[in-house]
Amino acid sequence: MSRRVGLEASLAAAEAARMADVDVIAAYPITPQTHIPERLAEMVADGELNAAYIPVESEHSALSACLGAAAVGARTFTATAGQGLELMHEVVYVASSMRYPIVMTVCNRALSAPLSVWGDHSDVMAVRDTGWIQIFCQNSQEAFDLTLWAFRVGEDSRVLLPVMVHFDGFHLSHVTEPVVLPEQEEVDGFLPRFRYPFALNPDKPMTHGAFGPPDIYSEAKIAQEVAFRKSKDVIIQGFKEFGDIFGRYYHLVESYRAEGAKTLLLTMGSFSETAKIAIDLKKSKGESVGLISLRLWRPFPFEELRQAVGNAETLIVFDRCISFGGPGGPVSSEIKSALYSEKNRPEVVSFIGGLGGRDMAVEDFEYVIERGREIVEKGSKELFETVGIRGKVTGIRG
Amino acid sequence: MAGLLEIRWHGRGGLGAVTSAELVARAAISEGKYAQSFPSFGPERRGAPVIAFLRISDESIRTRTAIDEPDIVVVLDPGLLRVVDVTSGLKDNGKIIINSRKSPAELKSEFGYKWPVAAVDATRIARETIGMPITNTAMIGALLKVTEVVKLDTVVEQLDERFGARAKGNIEAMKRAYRETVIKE
Amino acid sequence: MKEKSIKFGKNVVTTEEFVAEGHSFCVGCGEALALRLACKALGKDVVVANATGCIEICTSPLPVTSWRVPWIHTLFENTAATVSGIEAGLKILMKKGKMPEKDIKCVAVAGDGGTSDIGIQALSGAFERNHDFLYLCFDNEAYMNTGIQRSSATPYGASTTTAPAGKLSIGQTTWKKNMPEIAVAHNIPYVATACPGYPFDLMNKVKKGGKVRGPAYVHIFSPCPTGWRHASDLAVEIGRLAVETGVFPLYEVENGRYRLNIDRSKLRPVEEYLKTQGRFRHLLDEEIAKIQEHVNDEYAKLKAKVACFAA
Amino acid sequence: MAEKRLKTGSDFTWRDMEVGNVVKEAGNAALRRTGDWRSQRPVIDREKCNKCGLCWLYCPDAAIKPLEDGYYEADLFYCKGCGICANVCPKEAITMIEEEEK
Repeated sequence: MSRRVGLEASLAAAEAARMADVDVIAAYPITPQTHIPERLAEMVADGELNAAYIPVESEHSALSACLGAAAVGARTFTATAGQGLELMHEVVYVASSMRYPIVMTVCNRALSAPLSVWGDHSDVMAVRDTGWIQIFCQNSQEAFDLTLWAFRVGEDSRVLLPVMVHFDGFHLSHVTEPVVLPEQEEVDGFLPRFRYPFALNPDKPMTHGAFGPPDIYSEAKIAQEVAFRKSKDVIIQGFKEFGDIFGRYYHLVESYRAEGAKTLLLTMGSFSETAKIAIDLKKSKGESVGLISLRLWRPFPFEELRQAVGNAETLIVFDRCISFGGPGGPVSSEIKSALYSEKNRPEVVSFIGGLGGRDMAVEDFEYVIERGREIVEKGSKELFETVGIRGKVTGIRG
Repeated sequence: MAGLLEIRWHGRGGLGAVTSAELVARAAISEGKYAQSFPSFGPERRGAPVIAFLRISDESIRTRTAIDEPDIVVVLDPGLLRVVDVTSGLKDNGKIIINSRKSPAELKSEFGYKWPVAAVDATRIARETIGMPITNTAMIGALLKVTEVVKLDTVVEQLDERFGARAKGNIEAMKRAYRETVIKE
Repeated sequence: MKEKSIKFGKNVVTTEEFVAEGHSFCVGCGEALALRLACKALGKDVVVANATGCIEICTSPLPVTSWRVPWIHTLFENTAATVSGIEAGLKILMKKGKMPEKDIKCVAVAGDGGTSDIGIQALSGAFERNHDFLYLCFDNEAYMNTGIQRSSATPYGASTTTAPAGKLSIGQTTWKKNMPEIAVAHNIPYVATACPGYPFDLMNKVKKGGKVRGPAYVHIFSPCPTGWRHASDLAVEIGRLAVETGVFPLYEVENGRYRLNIDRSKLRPVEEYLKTQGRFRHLLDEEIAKIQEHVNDEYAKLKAKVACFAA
Repeated sequence: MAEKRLKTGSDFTWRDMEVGNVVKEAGNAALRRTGDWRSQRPVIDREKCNKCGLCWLYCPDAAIKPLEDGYYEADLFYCKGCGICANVCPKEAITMIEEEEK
């Protein structure tokens, strides 16, 4: 019988790794991720989890150790945040191109400078093109569910790719809230043992990581791109299987009261829940507005986004990151390009806020919706506008 | 949102304010309610003032922000009253629960609080039950005396689970504070 | 403000505070005391490069700073590389006449994790390239700023949040990485260990390290009430106990030659040191005996090295 | 004279930020009161005190101040009440008293 408990998103992710019977954990502590390696180390120290816990000396080594563990066929897990994700940046590319299904929780955190241990999505955007499957959680239940799902999808022989499970630093990582924990049998029914077909072993010697001369590098990368995009089928299948067993069904793009809405707000991560309250308030005043939030960030859900957008006239995208000197909000630019060739595509308006741990209250989202509509009605030359930042910003031209 | 109670806990680094909020949240959830607890986000330093937040409701809680207008404020250390405005944003029908040797009446006159005040000498209770001036479990008892957000016994289960062998003293601290808390409307 | 000082026997200590009062170190922090003393020894003609960690977080929250000397923080793992750039930059600017000649000491400040884990590669590089800088490692024996996770400097048997004492574990299962010896292995002119329980020894060594032309390394014991689970008034007492029990010997290595600064005829039992701290509370007698044996062995090795250089 | 109050983030709009977030006013964190962290405070008994100054030397917060007459005193704006001064005083002239509710 599953049981309902109060659990922090970080501890829920650690619990999922435990129920997945992970073999190797290599992690370096970094705020706000520390409760994950701490809980896993405690489980190993008390015999609750039979795994090798490698207390590496930096994040660069954390992921590097994970490469080795995955290469010999061990189920491998790590977690990091902000600067840690940056420090392991070059290793992130290697993990995906060597097709090691490592699962990594990222407690999303702002990037230096200035130093900020608080939450935003700038670390996510820095690893956008690294070829990892990337998925967003909105609450602690999802932090548990999507970690299990990540092992299932990443380790599938048709995929064999690493997965990042993103959840907001502090706003989720440090929040205790209800989580339904399943029985071990249910988890074992969903998640088969990891069988890695190319495990390094003297019985069957193989070479991993040979270098790529010019006459073959391109083919290697295109093969990776094709496999990465094809993984979407298994991603969808994984959601279905998960829902059939655990009763919670996830979608690449989540819609909330968006049916036929003239105006749509788009968010990612835990702030989507606060945004839902703003949507309810607007709906109660008879306004035609709804919410869509990207659950799957990579590979980008182009088709599902277009379906979710439908024939909305206005699409307001809320970004928690700045793309300096570029398209303003990185998510808004992806949305614009995804809808570029649509005949009746909506006007896309870009807002940036929630940087470095700044809260977004319900009123802030109501403002974003109202101002977003006003921008479309009256027109504006600004590339993006800000919310919750002291001092008006103007003259930012796209 | 109907039935939503928002509580702000004021303590000091190392005094366990975050733990009290979490224990009550877990108790509420185990009673089938919805709850959410989290610390004021940032590095905690032993001795420095810290804040923890707790929401309890009959419906799922979707707000992902700090609590600016609490229904109840719980103050784990009387020294904070001169240092931090513990009543900032406190709702008109709010309540204040303070660890203090003084009576609610004295506290109300000294600080001019217009809200009902509950007080209990949690420091003394903590010293006599767990041998340390850690007042977080005692102040849970004080909170439950003011509003029965969860049953005492449910919190006892959480204390057993969290403190194991050291649970006895903490349970005693909570129950004594529950008995000795006095309220002045 | 005339340079004022206070005399302690032959030791003269400036009353100038280079890290301002009102910082946000924990109550009773041994590292804050060690930093205060080290800065007094160095004076104002310095540029400090500081790794991410307690010292950095407690002294530099925008928009204010506790630092009264030039100070820079960039990242966690690159302090020695950053200070290499500062040292080379100042030197070439003076050489090319682009700035006036001035004796400015480049100082790197980092914790144990920032030095012997994530920052060791950058440090080894800076030593090998023979940059003229003083590296101060403030060793509180775990990642305290992020919440007491184990580092390679965490002592054997200590319980931390990522090497916790548990049913199957005594906590840290590896012996403390000997960072001073790693520095010595780089054949740099000056290496020393220091402890705030011996303030004048600490200040003399920092001053001496500061005067060295080339790399110098001072490894400073920094008792941490929060992470070691000890009372907030014991940092100095525990610092002295660590030296008197041989857990943290005070010595210098000048151009490879060892010298012991505090040599007690008989070491106090290590148990006297361990029992002052909650992080060791779970240790059984046989584990304490094992630690005692290890301390005796390491102390003997150090004495042997000192002996072979005794003029 | 610069306004004598500890500056906080909310005093700044984005226009007020210094280039590269440089803090040009060295030591401006000295305006931060940490005395409210205390749960106890040191009291120096001048009968026993021999003006040796070790309480000043060993204070992690530089909160012990030398006085004109050679004695020392805790600056309660800063003192966090850790008790190190009482611990190191060779004459046991310093006792820590509970920060009673005033």
